[in-house]
Amino acid sequence: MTRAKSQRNAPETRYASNWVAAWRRFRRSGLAMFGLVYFIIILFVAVMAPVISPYPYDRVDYGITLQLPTWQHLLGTDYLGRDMLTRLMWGARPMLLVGILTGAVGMVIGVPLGILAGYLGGAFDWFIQRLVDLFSALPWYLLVLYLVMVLSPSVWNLILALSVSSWVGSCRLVRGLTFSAREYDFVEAARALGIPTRQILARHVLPQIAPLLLWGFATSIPGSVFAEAGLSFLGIGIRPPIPSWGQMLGQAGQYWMYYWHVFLFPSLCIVISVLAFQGLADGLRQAIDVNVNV
Amino acid sequence: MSTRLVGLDFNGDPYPAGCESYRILEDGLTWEFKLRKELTFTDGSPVTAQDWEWTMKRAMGSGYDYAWYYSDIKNASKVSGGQLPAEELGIKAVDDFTLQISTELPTPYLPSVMCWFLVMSKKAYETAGEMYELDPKTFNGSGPWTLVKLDRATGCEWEVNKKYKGVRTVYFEKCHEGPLAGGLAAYMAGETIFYSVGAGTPPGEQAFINTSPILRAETHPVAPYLTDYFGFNTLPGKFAPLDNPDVRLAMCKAIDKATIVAQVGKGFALPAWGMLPKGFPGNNDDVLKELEPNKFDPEAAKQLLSKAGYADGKGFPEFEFWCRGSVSAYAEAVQAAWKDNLGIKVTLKGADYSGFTEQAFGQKAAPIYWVAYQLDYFDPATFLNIWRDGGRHPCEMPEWTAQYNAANSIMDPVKRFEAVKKAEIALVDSTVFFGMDSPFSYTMFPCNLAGPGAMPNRNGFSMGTGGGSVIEAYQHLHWSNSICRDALKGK
Amino acid sequence: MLNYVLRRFLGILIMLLLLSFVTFVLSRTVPGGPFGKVEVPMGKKQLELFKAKYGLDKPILEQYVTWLGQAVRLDFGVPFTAPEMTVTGLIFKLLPYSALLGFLACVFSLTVGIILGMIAAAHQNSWLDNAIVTYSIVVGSIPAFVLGFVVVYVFAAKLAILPAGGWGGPKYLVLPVFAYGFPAIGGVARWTRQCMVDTISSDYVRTAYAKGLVRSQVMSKHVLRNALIPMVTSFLPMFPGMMTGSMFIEMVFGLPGLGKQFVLSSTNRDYPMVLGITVFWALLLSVTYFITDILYGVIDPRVRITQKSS
Amino acid sequence: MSPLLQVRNLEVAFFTKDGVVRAVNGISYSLEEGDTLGIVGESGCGKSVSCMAMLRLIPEPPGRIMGGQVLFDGIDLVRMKRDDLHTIRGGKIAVIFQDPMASLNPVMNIGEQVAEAITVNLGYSHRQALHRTVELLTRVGIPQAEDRVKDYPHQFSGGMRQRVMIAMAISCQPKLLIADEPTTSLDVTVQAQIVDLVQSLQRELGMAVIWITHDLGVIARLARHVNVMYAGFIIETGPAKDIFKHPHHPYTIGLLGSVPKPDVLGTQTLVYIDGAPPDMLQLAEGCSFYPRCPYHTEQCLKERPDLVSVGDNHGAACWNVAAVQARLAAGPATAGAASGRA
Repeated sequence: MTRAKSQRNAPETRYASNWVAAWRRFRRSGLAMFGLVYFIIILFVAVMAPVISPYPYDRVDYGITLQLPTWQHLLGTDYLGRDMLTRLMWGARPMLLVGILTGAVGMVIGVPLGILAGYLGGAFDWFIQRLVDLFSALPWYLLVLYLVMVLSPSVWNLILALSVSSWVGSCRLVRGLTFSAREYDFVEAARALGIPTRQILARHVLPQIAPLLLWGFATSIPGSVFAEAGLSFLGIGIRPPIPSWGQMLGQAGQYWMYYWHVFLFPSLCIVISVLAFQGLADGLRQAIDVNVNV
Repeated sequence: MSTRLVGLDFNGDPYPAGCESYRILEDGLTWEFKLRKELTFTDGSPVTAQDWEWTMKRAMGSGYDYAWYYSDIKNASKVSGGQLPAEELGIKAVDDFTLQISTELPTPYLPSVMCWFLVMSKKAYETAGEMYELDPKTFNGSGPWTLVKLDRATGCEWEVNKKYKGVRTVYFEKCHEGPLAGGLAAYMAGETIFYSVGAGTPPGEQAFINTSPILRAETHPVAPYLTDYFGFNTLPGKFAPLDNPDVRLAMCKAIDKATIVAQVGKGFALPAWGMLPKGFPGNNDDVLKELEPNKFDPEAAKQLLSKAGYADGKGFPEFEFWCRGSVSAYAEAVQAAWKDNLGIKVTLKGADYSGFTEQAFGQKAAPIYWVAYQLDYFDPATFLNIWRDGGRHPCEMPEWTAQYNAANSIMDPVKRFEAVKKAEIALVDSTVFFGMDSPFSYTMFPCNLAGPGAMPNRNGFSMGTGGGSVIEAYQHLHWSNSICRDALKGK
Repeated sequence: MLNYVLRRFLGILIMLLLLSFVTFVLSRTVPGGPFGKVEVPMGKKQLELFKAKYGLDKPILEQYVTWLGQAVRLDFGVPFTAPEMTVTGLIFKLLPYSALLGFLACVFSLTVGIILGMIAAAHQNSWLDNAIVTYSIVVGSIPAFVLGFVVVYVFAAKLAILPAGGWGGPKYLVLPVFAYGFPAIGGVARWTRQCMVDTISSDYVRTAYAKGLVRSQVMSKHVLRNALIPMVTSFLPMFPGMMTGSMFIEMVFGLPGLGKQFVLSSTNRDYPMVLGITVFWALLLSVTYFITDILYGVIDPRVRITQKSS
Repeated sequence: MSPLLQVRNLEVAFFTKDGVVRAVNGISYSLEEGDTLGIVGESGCGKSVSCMAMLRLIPEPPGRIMGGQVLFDGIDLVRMKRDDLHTIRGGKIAVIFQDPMASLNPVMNIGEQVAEAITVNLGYSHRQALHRTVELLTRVGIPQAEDRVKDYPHQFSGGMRQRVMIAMAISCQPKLLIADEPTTSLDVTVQAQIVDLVQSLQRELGMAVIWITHDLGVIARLARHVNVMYAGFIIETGPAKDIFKHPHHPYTIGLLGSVPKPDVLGTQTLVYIDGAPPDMLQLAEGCSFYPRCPYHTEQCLKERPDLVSVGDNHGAACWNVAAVQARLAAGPATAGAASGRA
């Protein structure tokens, strides 16, 4: 069949659907792909940690404390002789848990408030603004001290402590988006047709800003990973013997000058994870940008 | 900045500092201090017995957070407890230069206790108010230094008080207190005069110091005078089964103290078999070492636990293991030992200093707690007094307190030490606490630094060069012309 | 315009009120008290005397009302740990140290960041552009305390050319400023690049070229002036954010400053100090956001009109 | 006297991530002083890019001039370095853009923006330039010009802004004005005013004007000569009268056929050219219009047609010009590529 034929009836198939086009744009950024692949790997490692880790994470072996990487212990051992590789694998769990759940809790609280504030405006918006200012000015260190001293130390309390400030971010983002979404013609049209506000918000405004919420959620993850590492570093985060990267880093504080492995591997994990999530977020933003030219 | 009633010399023995001499009266309860007549405040007024008496009485009567330390003085706990007015306190100025302090029980170590008793100027307090010591204009101290500048950001500055006629010889003109750069590099560059090498110093740096002859020569051992330990809350019924001695004994025997201290302390800590660190007066390690709680025997521990009804840790409640400050590596090691040897699970909880003191000690809310105690004077009483009933620990041991008070008030030193050693044995056997380690370290100071503070004392420790929180550290030192440091700079 | 300003200040006042109440209650309910940092807890009677002296024995609400009464007259009381000074006195004593550190760090990260951003924008889609963008993402993902350790290890310990901490001449500031400013460079560079790229590809820049302007004239009079608006609105709040002190940097390098003072006050339960610093930080931040909005109006005429009407 | 502007085989391409877009594939035309040339074609056929490329106003990465010459007053603009073109832009060749809303600097008042062109090209002092600006603004029909000088672009309507653009363009009496679809984003009534304004200014200043548009009505009224472009090629060129009366290239026929005639409105179904615009990434070897051309033959597929003369200064790039004319003579209804659909 000559080229002419193929060219004649080829035009229709090339306009791919929205999501495939978004995927093609997402794929174009190398960092985004790295982020996606890394996320899948880390998720697998976190879930399968008990199975694939060479040693139990809390097995203490005094014979080999602070040993540099060897064949039995690929990444060496820490100051109590526990295997670093195992602890890093287990450390992925709190990182993911805190990273994702803090963002999720933040969204669950922040999104509805943000939409209502953005859409209704007036007194309600003014009140939400004051609430947002209040929460973002709260003394973070005192708050964490309080939560740790009063509540028993656990991952869930850590998430609670972090989401106190994370909802502010998503609320601000959503409020901004709703402000611009409110001006769109189809929203005005819906209002003109007398559709109740609740329905407009749910069926018109939310789907319109949903893609960008996804991006906002992805960008909040690096922030939460940092915070978890910071808290554990200050000694008020995840409780031993459950390992977390920030906690391992904190304890490495005394030995890092000469036992580089105790310091290097956890910080490497944190840096790579944050890099991956930021890449993921940027990729999402690129993919979404064309659909919703906000 | 101010003068102590009694000083401690570099061997840890008390010597008359603020006073000329002191003696015990016949009743065995009252001590008489003859004060130095020539001692004056910065404003030239003499330091009188009334000043000493007023200082103690004012303190004990008005929200003083160290009131417990002077509980040996007659009526001290009643005055600080508010049952008696300050007047009733066992301290009296007989005349301008004679001070009498009477105690509840015969207290042979009272002079050592008085090394923390610093005099304040009654006149300055009444004229310039409570904060007279914080302002250079109204500062009126009785020590060799006067305050020149107090700057909350960059530290404060002191100058030698020309009119000081006290016992302490001072070689420095000025002294600036403030944040300084740390690190071996700063020490070698001469920016800092002291550098301490301890458990935290990485082996690489230690190797570096050992290889350089000059640095090795400048390294001096510092006496271990602090004991890390964890204790159980044995109040009946509060945290059952911790009030059951068998359970506590099982938990003690499940811990291999020697190995843990060797590994975690990395050669900078000695196992603490009791409360008194090695080399401290009254230390009784050889006997305490053989006591049941200190003997590591996991099998016997398992049997004891199952005898108490918790075979393999089944049914044993999960207690919180509080640590003062951040979670310590020793606590993690103990947690691992209990899990491996007894199947008991504990969760570690780091609580900041002030919160820990109030909740763990004040409200006795901590089932198991990890804490340390540092000496205040060189006498066994400093470590053992805190175990008496009514102290900070969440436990009541009336019989032990009676036995200890009896032992502690024997005036004859030899007999007293024998009785106190028995009391410490009883304390360890009671498994109310489990001594873990006494960390010690080395302090480094340039070899051209000399003076009594730099010479090793009879136990071989140089007490005046850092770490001597009790003794007037950093004094009694002066530069001597020695060329050893130039070689270092040249290297 | 006045109505907009009034509404904004009312908002700030109410926020400060809410914030002070929450912090007040929070600091009182954290276990442990100003008397707590001792080996043995104080006896009951001594405790009562201590609390009475500092007015801590009254119910929380009453204490708050008395505190507020004084605070309104800008008297924030006396810090427990520095009784010879007032809270405001101590804050303003420590502020210059934090401000200097924060200011230098800000200047450092902004200059480097903006230069990188401009280079990336000028050579858009070139290898240089990608290198700078990837570098800034990587820099952004290094936590501050990790960087602090590495910087101290390399410069102070290994090369021993810079002091690891303490406060003295200018060379004491080099490492802290670097550790404090470095992470922010990534964000600054990426945002500058974004603003510049959006402006360069806009139609009015094409018109400027079409008018016969030379590249440098176009860059300075048209590109920069338009790119400045989004840059200023996001970079200006950086200054108060960083100049009010950083806990990590001041602790790691042992520098005096508000950040470290806040941590110490919290652990010492120095209530007046904790409240003073928190309110001070909140006030400073909200005033700066307000100034940024006003500045936004000055730079961008479109906003200025809407502000007059709203 | 040599023509004011001579374009010879101009080629422009864009190197994007998805491949090389060949926007302009060797076009040639010339323009006399004071003359008016119309360039017409679907969007994406390269009509704007060709003019913008002449003044190097396209972003250099990814865009690039692949070849050809552009002689203006004897100077070859392609040879010049991009940064030296500022001597030509504004002073000798001026441009009006399509979207007035975005073409003015939002943070600079319009007086300053117009005066800037004058000071840069004619070296006036700022005060003189402002004075000249007020004159210009009045000339282009902006009321109370003295007061409006300090206003900002967002305080003007679309039409008014386009007038400001025109004032800016003519401020230095350029020899050539390129109007890149200036009326497309304006409503009809304002369009007519803008067209009249440009026409009167052209006569007054003796400027040559290149009208780029897809609005055949504007071309019919203004242009003396017309180039019809498709997929980066000039497929038909000639005097406006001839093009409108005797279109030879099937695309031009289709184009003219799809213009609704007022007199037969309502009786005829609207006609349109079948198929989709060409994919600029894959340039066809033969004639790019092949897929949509009812007269295509085997030859059209393999060889690309050159411009064939079909009349006085009137050429069309098509192999079967004669066959097309024959079909046309037979009957208008079936002529051209336009095929009506029920």
